[in-house]
Amino acid sequence: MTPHSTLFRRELSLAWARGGGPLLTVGFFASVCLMVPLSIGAAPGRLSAVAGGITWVGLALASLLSLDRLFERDFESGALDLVNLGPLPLETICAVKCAAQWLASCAPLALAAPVAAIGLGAKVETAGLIALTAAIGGVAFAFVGGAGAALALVSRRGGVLIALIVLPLLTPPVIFGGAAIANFAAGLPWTTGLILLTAYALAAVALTPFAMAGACRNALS
Amino acid sequence: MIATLANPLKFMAFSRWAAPALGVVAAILIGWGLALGLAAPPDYQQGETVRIMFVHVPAAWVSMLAYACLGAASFVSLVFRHALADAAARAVAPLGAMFTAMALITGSLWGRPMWGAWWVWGDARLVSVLVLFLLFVGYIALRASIEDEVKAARAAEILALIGLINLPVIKFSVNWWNTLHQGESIMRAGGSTLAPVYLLPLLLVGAGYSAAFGALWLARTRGEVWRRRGASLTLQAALS
Amino acid sequence: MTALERLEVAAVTLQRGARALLGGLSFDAVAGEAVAITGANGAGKTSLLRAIAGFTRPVSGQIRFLGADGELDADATRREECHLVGHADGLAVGRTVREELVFAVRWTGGDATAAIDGARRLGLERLLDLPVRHLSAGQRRRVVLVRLIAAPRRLWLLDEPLTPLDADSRAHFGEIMSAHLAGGGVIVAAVHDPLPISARTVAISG
Amino acid sequence: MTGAALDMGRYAASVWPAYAASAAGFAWMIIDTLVRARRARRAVETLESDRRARDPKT
Repeated sequence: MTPHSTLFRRELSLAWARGGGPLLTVGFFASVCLMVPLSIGAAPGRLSAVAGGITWVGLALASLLSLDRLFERDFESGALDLVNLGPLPLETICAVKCAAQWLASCAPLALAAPVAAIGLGAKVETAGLIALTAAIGGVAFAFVGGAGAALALVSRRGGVLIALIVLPLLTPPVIFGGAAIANFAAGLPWTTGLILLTAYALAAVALTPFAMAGACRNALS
Repeated sequence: MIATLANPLKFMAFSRWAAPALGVVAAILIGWGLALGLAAPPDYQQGETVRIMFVHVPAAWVSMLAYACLGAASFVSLVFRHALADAAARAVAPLGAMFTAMALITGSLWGRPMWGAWWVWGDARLVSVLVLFLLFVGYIALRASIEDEVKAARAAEILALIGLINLPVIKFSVNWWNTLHQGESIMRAGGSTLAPVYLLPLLLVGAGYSAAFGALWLARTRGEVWRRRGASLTLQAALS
Repeated sequence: MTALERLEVAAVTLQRGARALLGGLSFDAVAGEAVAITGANGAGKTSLLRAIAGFTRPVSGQIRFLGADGELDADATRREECHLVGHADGLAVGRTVREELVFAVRWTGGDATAAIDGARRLGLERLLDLPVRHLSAGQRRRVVLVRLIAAPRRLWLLDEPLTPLDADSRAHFGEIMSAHLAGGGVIVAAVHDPLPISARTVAISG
Repeated sequence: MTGAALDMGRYAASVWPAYAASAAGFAWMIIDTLVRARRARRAVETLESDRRARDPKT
């Protein structure tokens, strides 16, 4: 039982909050996708053209939803102090927290995304790619979102402030993911988008823990 | 650290004359450049609207410069814990936001007659300036939402550095995205295919904008130094 | 990891917002000794404990950890030899006492069985499967104190540890503290009312 | 020559607003910066003179 798995298990059980967790984010995601046809009309041609894009916007918003609990809960309760005096450096702790955040909310979203996209008129054969891009994009959302959550920790304002800080930084994955799906649906070369998306996600995993640790130290001092 | 601001005598002495001097240089350059620009013949394709380029391109260029300065000042303040660098970072954000706003407004005005649309999604530079504007707004919002100055400075610096690292990736992704949708819109004239008669005024106004940015940044940093000096004096008076 | 023999606080000044705290405080705490930090509220008692735990960086002065043969690495010592018991108990209200206790003890070097034994010693075994939110402040504090005895670490940093405890819990905790000192442990506690054990007092002014 | 330049024709609707917006942007930056700096400087001067009045030796 390495310290990583001890911490990961705790983060997961907190994020899932007795099984409520994924229902919350997936439910929010479904309602975002529901709003679109209701608001812009259900003409098949119009909807299917934007189905992939809407799914991605829904993904980004839904994964931001549970972010302000990522650090705030432990900071308020004093658990961040305890965790900081343990075997793992703060950078690793932040990375484990974001990984748990990914598994708890982004992974279920990656499964729900194709269902929503097809519901909005996307071609059925894009389902696989939508799930894959959603899973990889979710990594970027979880880690960059985690950095936003850690930075907003000091301000006690969470939610909107995190979204405002994080969404401009998420332009690249949204572009890459959306383009990969759109190109795939149109029969154009789509692998570049996927490769760039994966590159961004890996860079996020490698770099954001340092920013998160810095932000946490700032909040703890 | 913030309150006991190492008295930046050198900086205050230097900026006392450097800020107005840069201001004068900026006024001359911009005035001269615009005079040349307005006197140039209208563009065969865009007609008179090409003159908007003289205020749009420099504003977009300076907003990029402003974010680079924000990133550099934040890095110096974060790594070397230099209070003056933090004052400079805090001072540059509103200027950067205003220059990006000017670039966005003039950009959409430039696109209006050509595309008949108030916002030109086909122009990659305009879209990245919009993202840059949101980065500035995020920085200012984060800093404004934290009471403790020391913690606000540290958090804002980290955000500025994340933004700085992300900026080239954002610019690349927007340009790449633009080439994807190339089919729908032809690339607007500008940059390399610029008629030489427009190049000189553009460079002059560009230099003028940069000088103006320098002058404003120095002046605003001085204001920030005075504000912090005042804050620590009021605190000492209250505590003693 | 050579064991911690001495904690040295040398001319430390901290900064909270624009105010300077502790004004160059110096004191030592050697193995087997308890130091009680007294002072008005806001004088910086909590900040001092957090500085020793490595959360706040002193504006001036030094905090050193010394072993038998010279200075130890501060970060490693804090990660392996230091318990910090603050006002906040660090417990997630949604989880059960058992889950939180086992996590905290395992995280700071103990194991699950030691955690459960400790809970039994402090009379918490009936509460183990209750969610933390149902516990009283005194019971929560006892859960935190289990971490001290179940995960042996030499340096205890306690921030007003006795406040939420009732009379006999205080006495019981007094015995635990003296056992810790007898075993060569060090205690630095920020207190208002005196500790139930003999301790050297260091007063700090605002 | 300059007379012709100022006759913008139907494009005037977007050239002058662009210049006006830029001028407004500069105006706000200049005024806000100078006002802020002057107010802060004056505050420091009054505070320092108060302090000198309270204990002249420092």
